[in-house]
Amino acid sequence: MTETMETTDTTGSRGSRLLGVVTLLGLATLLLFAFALTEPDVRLHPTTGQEIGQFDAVRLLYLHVPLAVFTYVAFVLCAVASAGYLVKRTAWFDTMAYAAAEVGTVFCGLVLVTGSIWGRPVWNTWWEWGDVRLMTTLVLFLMFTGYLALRRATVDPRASARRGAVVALVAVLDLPIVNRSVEWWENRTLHQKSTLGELKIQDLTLFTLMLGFLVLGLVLAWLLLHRFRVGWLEREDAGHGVATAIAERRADIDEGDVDAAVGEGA
Amino acid sequence: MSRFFADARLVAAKDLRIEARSRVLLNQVAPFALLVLVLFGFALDADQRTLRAFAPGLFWVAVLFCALLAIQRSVSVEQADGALTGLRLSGMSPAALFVGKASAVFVQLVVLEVLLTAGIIVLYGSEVEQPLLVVATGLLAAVAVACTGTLYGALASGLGVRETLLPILLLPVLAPVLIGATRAFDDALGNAAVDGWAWLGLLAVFAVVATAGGALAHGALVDE
Amino acid sequence: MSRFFADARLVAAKDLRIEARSRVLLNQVAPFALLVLVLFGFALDADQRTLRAFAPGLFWVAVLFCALLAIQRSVSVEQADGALTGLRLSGMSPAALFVGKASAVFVQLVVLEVLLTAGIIVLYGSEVEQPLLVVATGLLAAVAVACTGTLYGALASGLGVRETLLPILLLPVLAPVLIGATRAFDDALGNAAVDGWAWLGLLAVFAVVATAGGALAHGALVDE
Amino acid sequence: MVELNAAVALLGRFPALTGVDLRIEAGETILLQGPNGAGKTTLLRLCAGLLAPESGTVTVLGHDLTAGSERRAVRRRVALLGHSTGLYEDLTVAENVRFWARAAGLDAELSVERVVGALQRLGLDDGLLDLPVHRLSAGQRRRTSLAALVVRRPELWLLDEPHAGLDQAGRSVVDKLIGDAVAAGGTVVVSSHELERVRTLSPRVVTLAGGAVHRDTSP
Amino acid sequence: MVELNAAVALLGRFPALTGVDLRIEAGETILLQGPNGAGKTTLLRLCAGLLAPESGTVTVLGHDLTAGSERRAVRRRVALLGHSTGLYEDLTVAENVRFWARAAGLDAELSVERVVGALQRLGLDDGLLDLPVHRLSAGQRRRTSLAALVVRRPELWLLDEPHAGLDQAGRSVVDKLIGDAVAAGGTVVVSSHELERVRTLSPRVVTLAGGAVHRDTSP
Ligand code: HEM
Ligand SMILES: Nc1ncnc2c1ncn2[C@@H]1O[C@H](COP(=O)(O)OP(=O)(O)OP(=O)(O)O)[C@@H](O)[C@H]1O
Ligand SMILES: Nc1ncnc2c1ncn2[C@@H]1O[C@H](COP(=O)(O)OP(=O)(O)OP(=O)(O)O)[C@@H](O)[C@H]1O
Ligand SMILES: [Mg+2]
Ligand SMILES: [Mg+2]
Repeated sequence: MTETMETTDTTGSRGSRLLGVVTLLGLATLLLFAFALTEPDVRLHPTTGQEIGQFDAVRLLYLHVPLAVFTYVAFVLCAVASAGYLVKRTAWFDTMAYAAAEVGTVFCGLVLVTGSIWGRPVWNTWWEWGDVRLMTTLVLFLMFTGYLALRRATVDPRASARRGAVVALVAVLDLPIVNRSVEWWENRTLHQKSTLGELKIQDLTLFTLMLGFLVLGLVLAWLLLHRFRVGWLEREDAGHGVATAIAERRADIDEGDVDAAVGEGA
Repeated sequence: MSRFFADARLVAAKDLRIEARSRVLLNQVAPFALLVLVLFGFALDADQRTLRAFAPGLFWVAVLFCALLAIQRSVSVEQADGALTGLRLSGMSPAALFVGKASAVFVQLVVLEVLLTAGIIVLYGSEVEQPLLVVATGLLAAVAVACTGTLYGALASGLGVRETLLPILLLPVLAPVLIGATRAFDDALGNAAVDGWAWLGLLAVFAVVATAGGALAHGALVDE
Repeated sequence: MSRFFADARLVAAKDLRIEARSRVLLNQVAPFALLVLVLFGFALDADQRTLRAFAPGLFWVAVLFCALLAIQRSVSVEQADGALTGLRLSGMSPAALFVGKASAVFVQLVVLEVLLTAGIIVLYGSEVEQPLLVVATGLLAAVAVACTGTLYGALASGLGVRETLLPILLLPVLAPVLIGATRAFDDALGNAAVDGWAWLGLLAVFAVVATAGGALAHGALVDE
Repeated sequence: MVELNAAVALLGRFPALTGVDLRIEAGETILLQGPNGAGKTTLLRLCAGLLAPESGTVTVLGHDLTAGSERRAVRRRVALLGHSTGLYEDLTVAENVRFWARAAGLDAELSVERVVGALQRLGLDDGLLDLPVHRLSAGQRRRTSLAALVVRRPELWLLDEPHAGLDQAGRSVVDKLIGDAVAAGGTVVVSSHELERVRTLSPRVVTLAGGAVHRDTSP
Repeated sequence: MVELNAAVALLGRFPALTGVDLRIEAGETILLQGPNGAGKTTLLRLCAGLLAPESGTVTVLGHDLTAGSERRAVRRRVALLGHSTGLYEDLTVAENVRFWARAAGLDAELSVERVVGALQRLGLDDGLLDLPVHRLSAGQRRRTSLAALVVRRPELWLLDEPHAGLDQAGRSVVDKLIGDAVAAGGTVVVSSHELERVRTLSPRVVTLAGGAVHRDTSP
């Protein structure tokens, strides 16, 4: 009994603790590179000679872009797991879908926040209406907020899983639109097109960006792992709870009470 | 197959009959729709020209809000006294049930759209330049909203918090319909030089996906 | 008198506790509020400047729609299982009941307004130039909406069609609040050269009348 | 205590009571029976001051219920158990009963004591107290609803099918409640379809039919 | 016909059934009793295919209800009378019964005939047929709800407190319905708190307690 208590006390294991340490160290390194070691974006205007560019704002690149990419990863994972649930109806898929949706929503929220903060100096506005990528990203965020609200509002775990899966499969249809929007609506967006392929950025910038991908990937994995375990333990706990509850319920039966309740034996 | 359509018709007829009895659409949703138009007028405090420029968007926002009411009602009719359990026990296919409920909502939405069109013509001074585009947009958007709404109504049904949960689930999904239909109306009302028929294509795709997907997914929800 | 306030507090505490249990405000009405702002953005398809100009009006339309949800919920809590009959039999004064229910709605509205203010700052690029005016307008309008809404909620309660009836009863009555609060925000957000404080006066009068009138009339409705 | 003369009550336009003549003395227990739709529920609601009589006179606890203010006054002195249970789904059993105790004007201490007593009497044991009402079975809800009445200690009890949905133990509890209410000087009107059960409670059975008193076995 | 082995069913996370073992033969009538909250309603819903068993096996009319598709298949072959009546408030009594007949797949002519028969059997006379359901009394609603079941002529009847709210005439009608159903080869499970009444229907009484079969007076 005490042993199970110990293992259910924490969502970590030696491996995940190691992962956690690496992730935290990675985050610190990333922040160091992003906010201290890399240069701000300053160029001289070819004719006037004024200083132009994004200055320090460009440092958000190292967070914003990896966050966006891993939002995709999380939501795709959620959709795949949801589909898996609808086919197989096993708890594993459902727990994974819920975990991925929650972590993905946090990431998506951070994309919006970093994007807004970046947009303020660069586009001179927090938010740009009519920018298709921004709007589709926001819709994505809202749909998964709805997903989470639905899951929290449903007590019956089966109904919650089933309904959530349907919502996730609908919501994920927005992903390709977010990704392709800058191409489809070229003239309707301030937002950067996909430029990562044709990188002509200086070495340190490139390195930091790659570091960003690595580190945020670790963050995603770490969060997912823990969120999944929390979900799993909750479920197991509920399972144990059911076993205990069944035992309690059956032990609670009192012959005399039952007879009184059905009007016998008196 | 004929059982399928018979069942769908049965359900749609039942919902429309309840509608006709309680007069909710006529006495309440319709005035609400007009009210929303008037409120926008107040809120924007704008001259006719501005209102006219924004008429397509306001029109479709008003349609969405009214659609929310119609769908809430469509769900609560089944929920109020546990009729949904009866339907689940009736052996009716969930797809037929879906088509039936969605059709009834569709009919109501079309009525509302006609009314709101009259509303923006009178209140905002809009002019219909391409009637065909207006009709096509109205019909396709109504299909899209009715099907998506019925599916999401089933998602939110049985939860104590349905009234508030449904809007936040449904509205983001309907954003493409709002945008597509607004652009199409922009063209049809001569407000902006966009290609309304192209946007109509988007609506058509959405409507088809919503109908097919809804009929399939409804089973997973209603029939547990 | 002390019984009066004790009863009002009892009712308000009960409603807020139900709120805290079901998390409807946090998980659903609040996202809905933001959604409404986003939908307007889509529908007006406007640049930041236009949206900023219309921000006050859109803000208050959004508040009204959210208020509708909050009031629906406040009514349906009493209706769901006939608790209202219990309250009528409890000997509690209808005015105390009114104050209690309206206070709970008021608290929720204030939370929503804070959220929506953040929303228009981020999404529409509004800037708060006169914080005091914003706060005063927000509070007075919340009182006005909560009181009028609670009264009209009682009017519509017990009718099968409440969900759809309430909006059309309530929204026209709240038109002055919408206009007054919009003008006051126009001033407070630096959008237009109007005298916001004068409009605040209108709101104050409305709020006082709604509170007093509501407390009086509620008896006639609830207590039949 | 309760006196109706040619009392007519409308539901919408339907005359659910078509002229009821009835006199109930203080401390009496009367049983109300009659076919479905006879008007039992309507009669109880009328006596509780929830409906206005269309014509005739209705006097309850000295209040003449033709006047709105008198109907309001009488309400706090009666307790009505109706077909619906009047509970808040998201609050727990204990919270519900506590709320209704406080709403009836009991002060905090008194209500705690009475609430505990009422919950015990209705056999709502500790395991149930912290469950939200939406997780109760039909009979458990009904018991909670009865507990919320018991805390009020009213002068006139109007019970509409109080045994419905309860198990045998619950039924005995209700019978005992009624006995205690009468012992404490209360007056009780019980409507029921289960006459075998209820007839032990009192010799006086009033049969309604078509919205009027059809037979009255006054002692 | 119906066979449950160690069947567990959850409501949310609460084990409403904690391991039910029960076997019912075709043509049998069994009476289900037990304290409030024992799990009677849950057992009936489980047998109707409305709930998935958490563990154990449930076989009804040859369908193994652990599979979703089988649950779907069994539903159309059973009839369940629940605590709520499942009627549309704004439709009339006749319209409601007609709708449920058609929804069960009866064609137009057949359903007319059966609807008329069912309404008559339940004692819903002409005056009531065109009333919208929201204007009915509690017992009248219940009768309408029963009429909507009767038209289906199911193989398995699951009746949750069918006598509740009915007057004496209504109770006899229900008893007769059950008798007729059995005579026509149906199987009937009746939950009830009114044993004196119900015991004449069948010698087999199953007592539930704590979500399991506590006693079974199999003949
Ligand atoms: C709230 C505002 C913003 C949102 C919601 C947002 C959203 C996104 C998303 C979803 C992606 C991933 C696109 C993909 O790879 O498919 C992305 C990538 C990117 N964003 Fe943003 N963004 C915002 C603001 C900004 C701003 C202000 C800038 C800089 C001026 C910016 C620069 C970039 C860049 C450079 C990429 C990588 C593009 C690529 O090569 O794929 N974003 N953003
Ligand atoms: N809202 C209503 N509008 C019109 N008529 C109604 C309404 N509610 C009930 N009635 C009618 O009033 C009559 C009396 O109803 P009431 O509920 O008092 O009967 P009851 O004796 O309590 O019956 P039951 O034993 O079925 O509960 C019934 O015939 C019914 O049809
Ligand atoms: N939605 C729910 N969530 C969790 N537990 C529930 C829920 N509904 C009922 N329960 C619990 O399940 C148990 C069985 O309920 P059920 O309705 O089957 O009882 P019952 O035997 O029909 O009782 P009654 O005679 O009161 O109708 C009860 O103890 C109840 O507290
Ligand atoms: Mg009655
Ligand atoms: Mg039950």
